[in-house]
Amino acid sequence: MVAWWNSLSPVAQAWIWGFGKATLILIWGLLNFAVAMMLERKLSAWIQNRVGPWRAGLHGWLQPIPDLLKLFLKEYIEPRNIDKPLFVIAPFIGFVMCLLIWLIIPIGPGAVAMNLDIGIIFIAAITGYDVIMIFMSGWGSNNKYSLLGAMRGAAQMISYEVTLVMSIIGVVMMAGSLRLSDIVDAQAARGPLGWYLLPQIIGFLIYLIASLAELNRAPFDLSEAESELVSGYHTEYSGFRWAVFALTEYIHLVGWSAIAATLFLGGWTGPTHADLAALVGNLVNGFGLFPNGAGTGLIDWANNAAVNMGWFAKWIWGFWWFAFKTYLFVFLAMWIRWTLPRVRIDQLMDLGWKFLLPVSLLNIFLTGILKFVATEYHGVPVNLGFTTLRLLGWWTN
Amino acid sequence: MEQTKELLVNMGPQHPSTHGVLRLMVKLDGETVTWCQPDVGYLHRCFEKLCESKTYPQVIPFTDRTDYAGPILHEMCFVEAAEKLFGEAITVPERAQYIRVLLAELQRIGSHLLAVGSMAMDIGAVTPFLYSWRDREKTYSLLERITGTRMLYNYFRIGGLRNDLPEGIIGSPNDGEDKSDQTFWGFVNYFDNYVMPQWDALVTGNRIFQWRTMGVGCLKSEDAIAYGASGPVLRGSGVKWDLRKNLPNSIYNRFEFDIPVGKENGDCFDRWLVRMEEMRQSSRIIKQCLQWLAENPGEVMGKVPRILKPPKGEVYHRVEAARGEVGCYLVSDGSPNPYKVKWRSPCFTHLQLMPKLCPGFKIADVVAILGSIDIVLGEVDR
Amino acid sequence: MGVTNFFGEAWRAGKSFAIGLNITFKEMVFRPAITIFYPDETDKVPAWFRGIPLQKTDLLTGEYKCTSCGMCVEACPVNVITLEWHQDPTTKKKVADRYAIDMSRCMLCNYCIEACPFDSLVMGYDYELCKVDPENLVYEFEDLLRMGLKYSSAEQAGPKGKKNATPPWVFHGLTGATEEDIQDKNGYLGRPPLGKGYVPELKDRFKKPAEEVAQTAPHEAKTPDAPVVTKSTPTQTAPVNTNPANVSAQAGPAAPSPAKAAEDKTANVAEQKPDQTVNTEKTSGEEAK
Amino acid sequence: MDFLQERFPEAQIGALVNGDIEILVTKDEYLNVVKACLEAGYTYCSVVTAIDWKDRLTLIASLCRINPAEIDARNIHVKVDLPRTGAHVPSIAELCPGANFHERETYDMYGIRFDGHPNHRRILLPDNWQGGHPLLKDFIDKRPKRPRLVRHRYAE
Repeated sequence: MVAWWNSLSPVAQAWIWGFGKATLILIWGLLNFAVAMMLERKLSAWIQNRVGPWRAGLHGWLQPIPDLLKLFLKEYIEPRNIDKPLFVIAPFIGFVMCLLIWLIIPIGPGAVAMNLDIGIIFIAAITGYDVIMIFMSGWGSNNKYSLLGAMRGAAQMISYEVTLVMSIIGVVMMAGSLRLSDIVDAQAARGPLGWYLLPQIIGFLIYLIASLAELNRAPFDLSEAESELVSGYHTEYSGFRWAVFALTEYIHLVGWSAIAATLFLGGWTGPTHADLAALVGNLVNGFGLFPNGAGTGLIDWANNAAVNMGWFAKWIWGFWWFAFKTYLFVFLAMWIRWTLPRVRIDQLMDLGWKFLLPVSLLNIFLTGILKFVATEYHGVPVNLGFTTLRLLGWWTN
Repeated sequence: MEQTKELLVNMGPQHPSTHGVLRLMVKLDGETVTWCQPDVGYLHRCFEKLCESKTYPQVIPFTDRTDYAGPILHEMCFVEAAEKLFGEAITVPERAQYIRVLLAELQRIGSHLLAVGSMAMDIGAVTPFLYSWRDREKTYSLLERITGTRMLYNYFRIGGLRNDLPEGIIGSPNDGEDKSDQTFWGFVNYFDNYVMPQWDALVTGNRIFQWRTMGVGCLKSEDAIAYGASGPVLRGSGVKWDLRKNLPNSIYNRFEFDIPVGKENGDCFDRWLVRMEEMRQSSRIIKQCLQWLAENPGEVMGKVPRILKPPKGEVYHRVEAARGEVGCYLVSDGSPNPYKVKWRSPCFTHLQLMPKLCPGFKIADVVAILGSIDIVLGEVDR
Repeated sequence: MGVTNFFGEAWRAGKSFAIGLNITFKEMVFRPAITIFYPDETDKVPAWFRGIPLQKTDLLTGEYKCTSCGMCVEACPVNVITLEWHQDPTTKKKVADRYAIDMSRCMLCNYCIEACPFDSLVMGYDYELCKVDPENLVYEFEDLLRMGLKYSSAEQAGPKGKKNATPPWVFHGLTGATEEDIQDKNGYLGRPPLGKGYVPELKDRFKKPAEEVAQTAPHEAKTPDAPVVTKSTPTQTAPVNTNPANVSAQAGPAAPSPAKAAEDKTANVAEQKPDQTVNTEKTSGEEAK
Repeated sequence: MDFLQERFPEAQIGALVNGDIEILVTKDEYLNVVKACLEAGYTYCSVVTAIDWKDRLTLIASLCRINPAEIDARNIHVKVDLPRTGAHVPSIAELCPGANFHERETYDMYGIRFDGHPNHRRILLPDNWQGGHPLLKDFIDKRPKRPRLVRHRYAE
């Protein structure tokens, strides 16, 4: 196998490898769609004292399969006087773009499809295509509601992209790299308290708000506000074209959550079974108060395991922590969606330009100042202010 | 030459938040509404003509179908108007009056829950809407136990009520949430201790909700009076006017309750707060009714002739329904059929406010305003 | 939103969102779902529930209570009750040719039940009244009787046949009739109406011996042949009931054969004649008050 | 009511069964009476409707005074007798915007025209309705009736 692989030309290797990765990403995206959609429906049901889908599979958890089948079989309804090329292409542009996000996200140690050194810029770049998707579908539908939704969507996404990138810059400054795997490594070196969640709490909150707006999710789902514009930019879509919009929405949601987990929660890093065993050993030992054979043995075993851990176990743990953190954010987004009302378009713009953008700029300044302080006065005797900094993870040693 | 044109959008008749088949023609300059005109009549079934060919009792089920979200109050209006026509000939037993008030106030709670829930959903919060339906179902369960139907009761009769309250529906004052769909006390306690605090924290206190409703759809009090607004819309504009106090029908003058009012230039949030407070006051009236009813058993149907033939005369009877002043102009020519029935519906009158309230606000505010004046299309179109 | 208000507003908003999120989280975790799995389980209806109006049978005599007086037709606000009758030439009493309720228009207002002076109508508990074919929403007398068997009782009318002391809308309780009893096994659907002597086919447990009938109803002015009526009519109508003629495709297996049906009808009428007179004498006693 | 009695001595003033005041005026005085009521504080228009007495129409404009201190507040019903066909009266929708829809409905149902109404169209019935004015007593509904349901099996 290895010999066969090595016998191939580098071009063929790149093609096969790329094709394999693309397939994996597609499958992973669809899987995420199914899970996220079910989670949304079940979470909304639980919040609203309902049970949600109940018939397909155990307690209805296989509902996405009949749903997708149904949407495949449904009729494509096309209104008269639509701009057909735009109308047909629009959903698929978004679908491709939401899958592209997964290219650069490290889902395990070294497990990243394309380790781009401009990772975050790449994300910001492909997000721009979502605006195009929304505007194409809204304009192509020949519907006033769609047009209004498209206008809103374009305005909203363009303004929040700025804020989004600004909120990430703090993280970039701290990690010193745009590459996502570098950011994860930097966080791994700092330990859980040093994950950028706490040092960059302002940036994190702004990222949270701005990514909700970027994803068109409540309370910022203005471009598909179902109580004002019937369904916004995808009012006229039906059948599988509509399903592609739904796919886009949920894959996007998971993608942005994955970015959030990578940037602020340390990505795939997290305690492994060795760390857990060491913790149990320490507990048995009473943290050195009454050392005994069992505890020490466990700690020894843990140290051994940590050193000898194979790449597969590392990947499993990395993937588990990555998925866990990602879905933490997915849960948060859904929880917010089913709690808060929708804002109005002028309030959305006010919030974006007049509040979030200044605060994110302030965050950049603050980060710069603190970083300067932390490097300049390195090794100065500790006083109260520096203790706070250290607690917040600014001071790594 | 290029020029900008206003966008004419037809909201409705099939639109998610027009509460039925209302058509709102809206002209938009960008997102801002410059002109708004409602178009009604999609649900028109000529209720008033129909009543002229029915006998007096036969009209009562049709009055249910006007405001299907608060039918008891409309039954009350018609039944009391007919009793007014009879004058001294028909006396309603006291217990029947108390049960009428009890059901009317329960219905007001249910109707207001629908109103606030759908307004929250218009503003984009779906979960409060489902909570409102969860709690409203409990009022329906209670009414179903009394009247036999969940929605269109046909329970009031000219001269009394069809039947007395069933056994054990009043409950004891200690009943909690587990009995909230079985006993009145259970419901009232659940409502006061759980539902209202939840609404206050989840929606009323929410800043996004306040941003969306404060300063939106402002209505001056003199405008409210001139435009014929009534009910929570009028009180939301700061006019302390409630027909239960100012023209007490039934036995409303025996109860202690307050009339909540909004500020002078009332916005959607004021109307919201008025509805919230009115629900609390309704629960207060229900408690007073329950105390009286538990102690005083008796007849619920007065003596009425078999064929109801009121003497010649005209009457205009007004009742404070959930959505405002319901009026019934009833003309009798001495025959068993009413000569004329005119149904003055509050929602129909409130729709006149839409061209006044909407211009200058965003299209998203149109649905908020519509939610805050709380229309039921069955009543608008009759 | 001035600068002074800048962070204050953010703080207030954040606080209110946290409160809201707390509430939804508590609802999600601590409160069970209130869903009723509808087709599998149905919500319980209260005792006075108003479903479809049905005709009751007096289980003591086994005869239906309706006298085709027409009060329900007058009371109905939406004219859904069809009552066609003719006068019996010998007894001068009304005999129903057809009694049907068009459930596509009925608004379940309960007025027919209140108007009925003989306590013959009852509001059943059935509320799933959808039919694929709207024609099937017309419930003929036999359907109403069949479905009303569940709500019929073995109580007698009061002295002189006046209506019961309990108001008609007070529910009399379910009998032991099961779903099996009220099924349309005999093909009543679409059958021409039967005369006053008609007795639905009762299960044995609803029947009472003739002596018991005489004992429990001493006040009723019965002719000596009254027990004969009760006993003979089931045997008489039995061939009619089991006859599959005129049975719909939905209700029974056989295709309609008009000739047979006509023959059957004439035979039925001819046979019923003598009994009918006896029977109407009894009802005349009731109506005389 | 005193102020009406003083200003319009010819008008017939009576009371409804429940104590509301009714005042029957001529068509020419209608607007003046309404203005007098508005000046006296009766600015709230409850309802505008009409009654078809088979020989004449009676237009009713029902006005009310919103005074929070007042208990047992009574309406004033201003009534005008009008011919059954071609009736027209001045509109009060400009004075009292709350009468706007009610006047449109009265036109819709009884065919009374309101001169000077800002938006004089049908309201409940379709704009292209040709069938007449439904609440007139001699109105005949020419639309096809819904047939009664009959079971065909039964007919066999």
